[in-house]
Amino acid sequence: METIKVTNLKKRFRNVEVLKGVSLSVRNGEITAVLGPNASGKTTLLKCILGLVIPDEGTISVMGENTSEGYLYRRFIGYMPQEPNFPPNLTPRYLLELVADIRGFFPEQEVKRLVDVFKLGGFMDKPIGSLSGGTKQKVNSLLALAFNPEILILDEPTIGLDPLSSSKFKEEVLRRKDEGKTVLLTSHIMGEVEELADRVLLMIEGSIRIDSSVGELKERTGEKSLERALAKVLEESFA
Amino acid sequence: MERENWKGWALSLSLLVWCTAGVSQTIEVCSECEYKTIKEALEVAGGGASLLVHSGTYREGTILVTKSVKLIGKGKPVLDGEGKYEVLKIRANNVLVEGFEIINSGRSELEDIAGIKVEDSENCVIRNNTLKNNFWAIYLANVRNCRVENNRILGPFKVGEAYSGNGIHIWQAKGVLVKDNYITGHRDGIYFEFVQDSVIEGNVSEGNWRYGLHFMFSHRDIYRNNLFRKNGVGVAVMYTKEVVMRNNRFELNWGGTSYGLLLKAINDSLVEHNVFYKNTAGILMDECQRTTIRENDFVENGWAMRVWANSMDNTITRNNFLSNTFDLSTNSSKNPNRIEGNYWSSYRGYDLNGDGVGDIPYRPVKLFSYIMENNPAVSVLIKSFFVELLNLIEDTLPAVVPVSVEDRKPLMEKVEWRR
Amino acid sequence: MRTLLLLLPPLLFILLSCEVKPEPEPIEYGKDSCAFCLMIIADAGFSAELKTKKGKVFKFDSIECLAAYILSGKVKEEEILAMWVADFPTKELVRVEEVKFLVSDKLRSPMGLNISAFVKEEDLKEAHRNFGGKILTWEDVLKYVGERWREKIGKAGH
Amino acid sequence: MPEFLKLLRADLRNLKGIKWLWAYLLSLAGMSFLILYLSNDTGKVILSLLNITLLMVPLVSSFFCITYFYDSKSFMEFLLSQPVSRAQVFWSKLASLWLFMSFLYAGGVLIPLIKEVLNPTLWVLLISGVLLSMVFISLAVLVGTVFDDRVKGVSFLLGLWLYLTVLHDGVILAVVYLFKDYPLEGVVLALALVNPVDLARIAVVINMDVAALMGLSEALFREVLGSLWGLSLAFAFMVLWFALPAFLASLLFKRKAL
Repeated sequence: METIKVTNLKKRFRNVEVLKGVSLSVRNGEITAVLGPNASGKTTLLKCILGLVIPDEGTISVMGENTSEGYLYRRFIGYMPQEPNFPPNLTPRYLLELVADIRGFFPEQEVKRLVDVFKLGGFMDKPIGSLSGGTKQKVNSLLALAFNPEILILDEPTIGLDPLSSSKFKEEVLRRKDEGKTVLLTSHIMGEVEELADRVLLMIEGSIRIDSSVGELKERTGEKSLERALAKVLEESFA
Repeated sequence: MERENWKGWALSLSLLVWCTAGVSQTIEVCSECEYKTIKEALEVAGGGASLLVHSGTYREGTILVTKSVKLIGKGKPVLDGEGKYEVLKIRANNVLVEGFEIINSGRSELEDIAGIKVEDSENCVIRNNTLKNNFWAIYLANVRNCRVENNRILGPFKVGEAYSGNGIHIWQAKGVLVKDNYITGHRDGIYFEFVQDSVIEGNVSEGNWRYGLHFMFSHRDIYRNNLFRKNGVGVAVMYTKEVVMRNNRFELNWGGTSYGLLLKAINDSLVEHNVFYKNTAGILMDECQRTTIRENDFVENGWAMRVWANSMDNTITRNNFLSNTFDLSTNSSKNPNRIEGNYWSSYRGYDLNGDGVGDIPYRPVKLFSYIMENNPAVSVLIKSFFVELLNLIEDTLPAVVPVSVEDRKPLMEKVEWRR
Repeated sequence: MRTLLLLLPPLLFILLSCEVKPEPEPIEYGKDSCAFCLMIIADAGFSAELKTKKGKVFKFDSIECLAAYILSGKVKEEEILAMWVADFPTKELVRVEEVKFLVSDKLRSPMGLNISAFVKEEDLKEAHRNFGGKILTWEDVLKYVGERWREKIGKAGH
Repeated sequence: MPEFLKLLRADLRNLKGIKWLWAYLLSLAGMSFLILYLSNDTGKVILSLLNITLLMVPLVSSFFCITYFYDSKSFMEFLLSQPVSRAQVFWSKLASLWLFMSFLYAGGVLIPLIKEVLNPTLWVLLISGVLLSMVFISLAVLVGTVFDDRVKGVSFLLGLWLYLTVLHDGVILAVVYLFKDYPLEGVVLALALVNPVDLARIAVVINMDVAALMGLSEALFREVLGSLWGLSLAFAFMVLWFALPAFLASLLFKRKAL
C-alpha cells in the first residue's frame, strides 16, 4: 500500500525552482532514503510532506488524506528534525506530555522502554537548555518514535548521536520497518543508508534522477557498495 | 496711592446725604400694615422717606423707584419677579436698598433685565441683600458714587448665551465701590465697562461661567483683596489704563482656554502682591505697555505667564515662579520687556560671589513653548519623548535656541513680600 | 510598513489641498475666544467669523473686532475666502455682503462700538425705528471702526 | 480550541523561565519605587512613569519578541509536524507573548503603586502601557514573519522603533512648521492617531491636569481630546494597532515556508 504519494510537486522560492515536478510514492514496510547534494531540494520535499512548506503545484497524500485539506494527517507522522531547538526552559517530560496532549494518548510503555534504550532517565526533568547536543538529539528521537507513528520522517537522524545511541536508534528504525511502518529519511552517510534503506531516491536540482531499490541499483551497476553504484549512475547520466 | 483719595470723598458725600435725609418719615410695609405693598408705600412717600418692609413675599411686578427713599428689609422680605419682571428699578438719587431677598427676574434677549437696576443716579447704596436666580443681578448704568456692598448673589447657573447675565454689572460710572460681595452662577461675576475711579474690594467671585471679573475701558480703578476662583475663563482686564491690581488671589481657573488674569491692552498699570495658583496661564499679556508686575507668586500654573511680543516696556520683577509647567512663553524670539530679578524655582544656576543673584542668566522660555505659542496645534506633543529630548538639548546647549529672553539677575532665594 | 510611511506625505498634501468650503464653522459660545480682543465669545447676536483661502478660521465676539482684525493687517485682503456676521434677529452667521449694519447705542455689542447686522430690510427698519442710530454698509463699518479704534488697531498691527 | 490552550500553556511556561524578563519587571518596579520616593505628587509620579513606559515598553517588547520569535522558529516547525494547525501555533505564540509581557508591565508598575490602585489615571496608564506592549509585540512578530533574515528583521524593527518613539513627533513638528498658514488641527490629530506611542501618551495626558495646556484655541482638540470620546478613540486606535499587524502576520504565517 502507498502511504505517501506525491504527484508532480513544484515549488519555487523567489526565482529559484526548488522542486521541478517531483512524483514519488512510498510504500509501507519500506525504508526510503532521499539522497542528493546540498540544495538539491530534498529537505523541501520532506517539508512539503510535513506541511511546513506549501507547494505551488502538485498533490501529496498521506495515508490517503490530501495534505492540503487539513493538518490531522500529521497524526500518522513522527518527525525528527535535523537540529532540534526546543524551548530551553521546558523539560523533555513536559514536551512529551505536550505532544501526548495534542495526539490524545500517552504511550507509557513505549516511553519507558525508549528512555531506557537511550539512557535518558536522568534527564527527563531537566530544562532542555541545560542538556548537551547529543542528549537533545536523543530527546528528539524519543519524541519521534514514542508515539509509534505509521510514518517516520527523519532528517539526518544520526548526525548528533554518539555511536552507541546511533546504533540503538537504527535498531529502533529497523524494528518499525518490521512492524510494517513506513520510513522516509535523508542522510549523507552512505553506510547508514546502505544499512537501513530498501529504496533510494536520488534528487538533483529539484528532480528525481533515480528511484530504485538498493539491490536493483547495485545489480544494474555491478558495484558492491551503494556509494560507488550511485557514483557510476551519475557519471553515466552526465556523460 | 493718591488715587485712593476719591474713596474718602465718596464716603463723606454719602454720609452727608444720609444725615440730611434721615430725619423725615418712616413708612412700614407688611401684610397687616396700612401699606400692604411697596408700590403703595412709594406713592405716598416723600423724598428722604424710609420704607421699612417686613418679612413676607412681595410679588408686585416691577417696582419703580423715582424718589430718594431708603428701602430697608426687616427679616429678609422676598421680592419675587416671577420670571417675568425686572424686580427693582431705581431712577433717583440717594436711594438705599438693604436687607432684601430678590429673586426670579425676567429674562429677555433684547433687554438686560435685572434684579436691581439703577439708572442715571447718584449716591445709591445696595447692601446686605441676597439675589437669587436673576438674569442680571445688580445692574448699574450711568451712575456716580454708588456702593454695592456685602450682597450675596447666586445666579441661575444656566450655561448659555441668553440665560445668564452678569452678577454685578456696572456701565458708565464713576466713584463706585464694590465691596465684600459673593457672586456665583452668572456669566461674569463683576463687569465694569466705562467705569472710572472706582474700587473693587474684598469680593469673592467663583463659579461664574465666563469671567470672575471683566473689566473694559475702565481707567484709574483699583481692585484688591478679591478672590477669583474656578471661573470659566478667569479675570479679563481689557483696554484700560492706570489700573491697580493688588493682593488678589486667582486660582483654579483651569481649562483649555482659561487663564488667571488676561491683560489685554493695559497701559501704565500695576499688578502687585497677587497669588496665581493652578491656572492654565497665570497671566496672559497682550498689547500691554508700561505695566509693572512685581512681587506676585505664580504657583503650579500651566504657564506662569504668557507674554506676547506686542506687549512692550513692561517690567516683570521680584516675582516668585514656583513649580509651573512653563514659566514664561512668548510668540517672538525677542521680547521687548524687562524681565529681571525674579525667583525661578527651576533655575539651576549658582551664586559664587554670594550676592543672592545667580551668576548665569535664566532663560524662562522653552523652545517648545515658543513653538506652541505660534502654532497651538503642536500642543498634542506635550510630554512627548521628542520634546523632552528637545528640552535636554536646550539645557545642555542653550546657544542653539533662538529665543533670547532671559532674566540676567535671577534670584537665588524666594522673594518674601507682605501684603 | 514602509509603504505606509511613504503614503503619509501625499496623504497630508491631499488633506491640505482639499478645497476649502465657503461655509462658516459653528461658533461654540462660551468656549471659543475672539481672534482680535481675546474675549470669550458669549453673545450670538454680534459674533462674526472669517475664513482664509487656506482654510484657517478666525472667530470674533463682535463685528467691530472683525473689522479691526482686517484693518490691523493681520490677514491680507487677498487671503480672505469669506466673512460672516451674525444676523441680529436670527443669530445666524451670514455673508458680510448680504447684510446692512446698524450702529445704535441701544443695541450694545460686547466691545462697545454697538454695531449689529441685519439680513432682512424689514428687520433693519424695525430695529432702526425702535433703537435709532445710523445705517451703514460694510465699507462704512470699516471706516467707522478705523476712526474710533485707531490706537487699538495700530497696536494690534505690531 | 483546546490545542491552542495547550500550546499557550507551554509557551507561557517557557517564558516564565526566562530570567531577564523578570529583570524587566524588576527594573520597572525599581524605577517606580524610585520615582515614588522622589515625589509624593501622584500626578507627577504617573507622568514620570509615562515617560518610562514610552521609552522602555516599545524597546523591550519589540526586541525581546523578535528575538524570541526567531529563536522559536524551529520549535514551531516541530510543533507543526504534529497534528495541530498553523493558526493554533501562531496565535498561541502571539497570545503567550501578549499575556506575559502585559503581565510583566502591569506588575512592574502596579506593585509599587498598589496604594493608588483606585486612581483612574493609573489605570489609564496601565491600559496604555499594556496596549503599547501588545502593539510592539504584534509589530515584532509581523517583522519576524516578513523577514527570514534575522539581521534584516532586527534592523528594520530598530528603524521602526526609532521612528515611532522619536522621529514621528519630529515629523509632526516639521509639518506644523511648514504648513502654519493652514488649519492643522485635523492633520496633527490624524498624524498623532497613526502612531501608537503618541496614542498611549495622549491617552494618559488627557486624563491629567496638563491636558489643559493642549486645548488652547483649538476647537477640534477640545472636542476630540477633552472627553471620554478622546480616550476611547485613542484606545480603539491602539487596539487596531496591535490587531491589524497581528492579523496580517497570521495571514503571512499561514502560507509561509518554514
